[in-house]
Amino acid sequence: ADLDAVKNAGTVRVGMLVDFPPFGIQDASGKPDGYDADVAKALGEFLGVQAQIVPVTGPNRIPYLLSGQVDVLVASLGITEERAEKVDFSKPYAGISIAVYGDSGLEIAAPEGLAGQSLAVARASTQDTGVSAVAPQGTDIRRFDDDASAVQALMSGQVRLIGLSNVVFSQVSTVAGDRFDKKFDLSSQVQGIAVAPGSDALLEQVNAFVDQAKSDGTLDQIHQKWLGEPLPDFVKNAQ
Amino acid sequence: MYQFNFQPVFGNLDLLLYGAWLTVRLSLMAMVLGLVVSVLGAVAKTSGIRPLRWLTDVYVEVIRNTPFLVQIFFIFFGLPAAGISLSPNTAALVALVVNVGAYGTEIIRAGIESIPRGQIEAGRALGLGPAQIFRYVVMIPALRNIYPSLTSQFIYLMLTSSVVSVISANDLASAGADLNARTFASFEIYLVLTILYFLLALGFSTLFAAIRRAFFTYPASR
Amino acid sequence: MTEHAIIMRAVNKYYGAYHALVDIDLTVTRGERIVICGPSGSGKSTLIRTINQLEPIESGTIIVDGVELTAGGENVARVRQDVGMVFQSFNLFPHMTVLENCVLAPMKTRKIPRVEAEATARKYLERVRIPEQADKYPAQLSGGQQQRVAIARALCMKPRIMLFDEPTSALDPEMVKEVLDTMIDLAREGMTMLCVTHEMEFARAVADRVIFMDKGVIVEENAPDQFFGNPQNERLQNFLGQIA
Amino acid sequence: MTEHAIIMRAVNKYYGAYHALVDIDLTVTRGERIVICGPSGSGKSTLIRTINQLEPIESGTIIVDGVELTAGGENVARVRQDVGMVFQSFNLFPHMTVLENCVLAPMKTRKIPRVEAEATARKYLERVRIPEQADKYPAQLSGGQQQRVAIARALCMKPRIMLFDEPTSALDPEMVKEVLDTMIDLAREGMTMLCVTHEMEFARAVADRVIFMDKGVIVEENAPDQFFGNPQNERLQNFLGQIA
Amino acid sequence: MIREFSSADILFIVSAVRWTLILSAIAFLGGAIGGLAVALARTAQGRLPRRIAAGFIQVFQGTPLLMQLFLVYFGLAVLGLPIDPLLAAAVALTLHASAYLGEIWRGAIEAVPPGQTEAAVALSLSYRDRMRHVVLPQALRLATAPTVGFLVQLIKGTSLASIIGFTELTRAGQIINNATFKPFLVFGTVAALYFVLCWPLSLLARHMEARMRLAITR
Ligand SMILES: Nc1ncnc2c1ncn2[C@@H]1O[C@H](COP(=O)(O)OP(=O)(O)OP(=O)(O)O)[C@@H](O)[C@H]1O
Ligand SMILES: Nc1ncnc2c1ncn2[C@@H]1O[C@H](COP(=O)(O)OP(=O)(O)OP(=O)(O)O)[C@@H](O)[C@H]1O
Ligand SMILES: [Mg+2]
Ligand SMILES: [Mg+2]
Repeated sequence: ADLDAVKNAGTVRVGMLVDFPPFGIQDASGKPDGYDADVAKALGEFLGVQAQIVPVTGPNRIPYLLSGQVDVLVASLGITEERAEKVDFSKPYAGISIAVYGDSGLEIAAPEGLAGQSLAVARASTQDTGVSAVAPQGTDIRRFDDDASAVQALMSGQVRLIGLSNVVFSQVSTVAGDRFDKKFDLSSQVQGIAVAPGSDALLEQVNAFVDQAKSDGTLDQIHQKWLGEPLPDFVKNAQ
Repeated sequence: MYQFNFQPVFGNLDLLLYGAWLTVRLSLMAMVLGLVVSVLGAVAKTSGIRPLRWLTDVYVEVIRNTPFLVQIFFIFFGLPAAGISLSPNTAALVALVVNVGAYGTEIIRAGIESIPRGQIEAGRALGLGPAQIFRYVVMIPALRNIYPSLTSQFIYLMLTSSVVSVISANDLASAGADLNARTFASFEIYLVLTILYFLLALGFSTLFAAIRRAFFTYPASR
Repeated sequence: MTEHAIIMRAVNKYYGAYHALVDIDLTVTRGERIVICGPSGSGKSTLIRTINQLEPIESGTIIVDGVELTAGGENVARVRQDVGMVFQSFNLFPHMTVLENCVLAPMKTRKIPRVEAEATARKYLERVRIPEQADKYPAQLSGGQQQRVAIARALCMKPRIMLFDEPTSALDPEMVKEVLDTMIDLAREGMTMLCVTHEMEFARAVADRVIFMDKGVIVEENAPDQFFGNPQNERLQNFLGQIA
Repeated sequence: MTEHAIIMRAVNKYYGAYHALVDIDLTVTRGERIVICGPSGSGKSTLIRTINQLEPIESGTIIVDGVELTAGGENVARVRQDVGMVFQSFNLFPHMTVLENCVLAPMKTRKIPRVEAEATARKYLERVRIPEQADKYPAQLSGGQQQRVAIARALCMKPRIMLFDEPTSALDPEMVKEVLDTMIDLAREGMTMLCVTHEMEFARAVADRVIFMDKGVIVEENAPDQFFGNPQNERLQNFLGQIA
Repeated sequence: MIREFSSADILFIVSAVRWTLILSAIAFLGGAIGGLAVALARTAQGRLPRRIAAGFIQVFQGTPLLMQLFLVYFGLAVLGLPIDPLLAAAVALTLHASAYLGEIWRGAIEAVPPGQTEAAVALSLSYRDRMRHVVLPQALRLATAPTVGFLVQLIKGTSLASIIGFTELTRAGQIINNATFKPFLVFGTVAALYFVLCWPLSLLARHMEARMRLAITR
C-alpha cells in the first residue's frame, strides 16, 4: 500500500521475523522484540502513525508484502539483485557479515576447499545465495528451513560446515565453545526495509527515515543495544 | 495489482519435475516399506503374545498422536546422539515409513478382524497352520476390505512428504522452495506446485486402481 | 487302524460358565453314518466341532482314528487332515477360484505337486457334478453349487471322516436336493459321516443312527425307523411335531 | 375404490440387458390371496417389488388400488402407504426398539400423533402375539420374532395390500411355523396378500391362486388343488418334484 | 544472546495451544457441515451431484493443505480480494476437512445395508425422514471412530496454518527453538502437548470402535 493508505489507516503494518535473534525475537511475554522491532517503532513515529507488527517467516515474508498483507518489511531482508526485482528496497538500515564456519579441526581457507563437504544453510537466506555463488562442484549444500535447523544440523554432526551470519555464530559459540571456528568470509550484507513495487511515496518517506535515523544516532543506539556496538561503517557508507 | 509472471516457473520446470520425481520415488519406497511394517504391526497386534501387542500399541499411539514434523526432527537431529547418523533423504524415508507404518498397522488390523471367523475355521479344518492361514486365507481378503483406507492413507503420506524439506531432504516442495528462493515468484510457484501435487495424487489413484484390478478383483459375495 | 472312527468319553465343554456339552459319550464305528438333530442351541455344532478340535474341551477324552487329541500338538494337525468338515455357510475362500480352493490344502499341508492336486480336485468336482465350474469364483456360483465345492474341497484331503454342520440349511429349497444327493452318494461309498441336519428324509434314507440332543446332552439315540416312528423322549416328540 | 386391488398389464422390466419380467399380466381382486413360487432367479422378487415401485418398470401399466403408477410423482407415495411389504431379511431398523420401528412411518408420513400411533402399534404387536417385546431392540429377538415385528410394522400403516417376499426362508425350521401362523391369521381376515414362498402347506391352506414363474414369465396360474394336483407345465412338474 | 529455556517459554508454547484448538474447532465445524453435504451429494440418486462431489473430493484430498492455505490467503489477496487470516484458515481448513469427512461419511452411509433404505421406502418415508431417522443414525455409528481418528489428524494438520501467520503450537515451538537452540526440549514439549490433546481422542475412537464391534456381532 502506498503512503496515503498508511496515513488514512493510521497504522503502518510492519512484517518482521520473530525467530531471527537478535534482529527479531520474542520477549519473555511473547511480544516481538529485537533490532527490527525497535526500528519498526521508530519508523512508525517518523511517519506519525502506529506501527503494527505482523510476525512473518523467512519463506513467506515476501508473499506477505506482495499480497498487501503488510505495508513494509523490516525483516532483516538482505539487499540482493533478485529480490530487488520483486520488491523495492530502502537504503540499508542494518548489516551483517556472512561467513562459512565449521568444525575447528577442518582446514579450509577458501571456497575451493568446500568440494566434497556438506554444508548447511537456511534456505532462501543471504548465506544460501552467497554460498551457492562460490561453492565449487561437489559441494553438498543442504538447505534447511531456518537458521536454527541449520545450526542444529551442525551441532548434531549431520554437517561439518555452515553458512551463517556473524551475529548468529556468536550465539552458537556461547553454547558450543570453540568446537567451531570461522573458515572464510563470504560477504558483508546490508539489509533494507522493503516496500511493494509502486509504493514510491512510501519508499521516499522510508528513505528519509533511514537517513535521519543514521544521522541523529537512533540506529547507532539501537545497534548498540542489541549487538553491542554502533552501526558498522559498511552499512553507514553503503548506497 | 500483482502481475503474474510464470516465466521463472516454466523456465525452471525441469527442476520442479525432477523434484516431483523425487517425491514419487520417496513416496513409493515409503509405501512399500510402510506396508511391510504395517502388516508386521498388524500381525503383532492380533497375535496372542501380550508384550508384543503392548509394544505395538505404544508405537502406534505415540506416532499417531504426535506431529510428523516432530518425528522427522527427532530422527534426523536426535539419532546422531545415539550414534545413528542418517542422510537427510534416508532420514526422510525412515520417518515416513515409521509414520505410515503406525497408521497402516491400525488399518490392516481392522482388515484382519473383518475376516469372518468361518474363513479361519475353514482353514483350520483343512489342516492349515496359523502362518499358512494368514498367508493364504486372511491376507488378500483383509487387504481388499481395507484397500480404500489404505490407499487414501498412502496419498496422505505422499502429501505429508512435502514436510521433509525441513531436514533439507529433496522433494517437490523443496525444489519449489529453492526456486522460490531464487526467483521469489511465490504465487506462481505455489500454484504450479499445487497442480503438480494434484497430478501426482491423481497418478497414484490411478496406479492404486490398477493394482486393485490386478490383485483384488475377485467377485464379491452377495 | 482301529475299528472305531471316533470315540468320545465323558466329554465336557464350557463356554465361560455355560455348560455346552454335558458328559458326552459317543462311539462311531468306521463307515457309520450318524445324523444329529435337536433344537437350536442344544450343542450340535459344538459337538462336531470338538471332533476336529475347532473347540477345545475341558474334560474327557476324544480319540479320532486311534489318535488321542490331547490339547494342541502334532496330533491335532494330523487328525485335522483326516477329518473333513463342511460348514453351514460354506466358508469357501472368496479370493480363489473353485479349483484353487480345492488344491490349496493338499498342496500346502500334504505337499502334493500342483498337477497332481489339480487332477484330484477335478475328479472330486466331477463327483459332486460341477466339473465345469472349476475356474469360477465362489461368488459366481449358486448356494447349492458353493456347498458342493465345499464338499469337494474337503474330499480333496482324502479324509477318512466327514463332518457336516447343517450343510443345507443356508440353501434355497431347490438346491437342498442337489447337496443331499451328493451326500447320499458319499454315504453309499462307505465314508464315515457325522451330519447335523433337520432333513428328516435324508436321515431316513442314509443314517445308521440318529441322535437327538437337548441342552448339551444326548437325549435319545436310535436307528431311524425307531427314532421317528417311536420316539421315547417327550422333548423329542415335541420337536418332531414342530419340524414335520 | 375399485374391485381390483392390483392390475398389471404387459409389464416389462430389464436389469441392463437382462429381461427380468416378460409381458406380465396379472389381476388381483380385493381380498384375494396369491402365492408366487418358482425357481431362484425367475423374477418373483422383482415382480412384487414393482408393485410398490421399489423397482421401476420399462413398459406396461400397473394400477394399484385404482391409482396408476406412472413413473415418479405423488401417486407412488400414496400407493406405498397402502401397500405393506415384508422382506425375507426382516430389515428392521436396528437402532430403534420394536415400538419405535412400528410408529416411525405412521407418525412421519401419516402425521398420526405418537400416543395414537403407539396404541395402534401395541394392538398389532398383540395381533402377531409378541406384545411383551415392544421395548426390546431387534437384535434381542429371535428370527421368528423379528419377522413378526416386521409384519406388525407393515400393518401399522393400515395397508390394503400386503406383499411378502419369502418371509420364512431366513428362519430356523422351528420358527417358520410361528410366522406362517401369523400370516394365516391375516389371510383369514380378508387382507389382500401376495406372497412369494415355497411353503407349500401354507399355499394349500390359504391361497386362492398359486402362480408359477420361470425366466420372468408367469408360466402357470391355478387354484392350489389344481396347481399341486395336476400341474400342466413341465418345468413346474419338475420343480414340485424337487422341493417336495 | 542465546536465551535459556525458561518457564516463560513453556507458558508461551502452552498458550499457543489456544490457536491450535480454535483452528481445529473451526475446521471441524466447517468440515462437519461441508462433509455432510459432500457425503449426501456423493450418495445421491442423480449423476450430477455425485460427479461434482467426487471432483471436489479428488481436488481437496489430492493437494497438500499447506498449498491450499497459501493459495487462499495470499492468492486471493493477490487477486485483489484481501482476506482476514482467520477467514482464510477457516475457508481452507473447511474445504480440506469437508473432503475427508465427506469421504468417510459416504463410506458409512453406503455401509448401511440397502435393505434398510428399501424398508424405509416401502414404508413410504420421504428422503429426508429416511436419511434422518433410518440411514444417518446407523451410518453415524459406523462413522464415529474414523471421524474421531480424522479429528486427531486435523489437530496436527492445523500446524500448517503457521504459513499464514498463526502462532499455534508447532510455530511457537519453532520460534522458541530459534531463540534457545534447545530443539529436543522445545519439540519434546510440543510433542507432549500434542499427545495430551490427541491421545484422549484416540482412546475414545478406539473405545467406540470396540463397542461397535460388540454391537454388530451381538
Ligand atoms: N463362542 C461361544 N461363546 C459362548 N457361548 C456359545 C459360543 N458358541 C456357542 N455358544 C452357546 O452354546 C450353546 C450351544 O451352541 P451350538 O452352536 O452348539 O448349538 P446348535 O445346537 O448348533 O444350535 P443351532 O441349531 O442354532 O446351530 C448355545 O446356547 C450357544 O449360545
Ligand atoms: N439389481 C439387479 N441388477 C441386475 N440383475 C438383477 C438385479 N436384481 C435381480 N437381478 C436378476 O434378475 C433376475 C430375477 O431376480 P429376482 O430377485 O426377482 O429372482 P427371484 O425369483 O426372487 O429369485 P430368488 O428365489 O433367488 O429370490 C435374476 O436373474 C437376478 O440375477
Ligand atoms: Mg449349529
Ligand atoms: Mg427373491
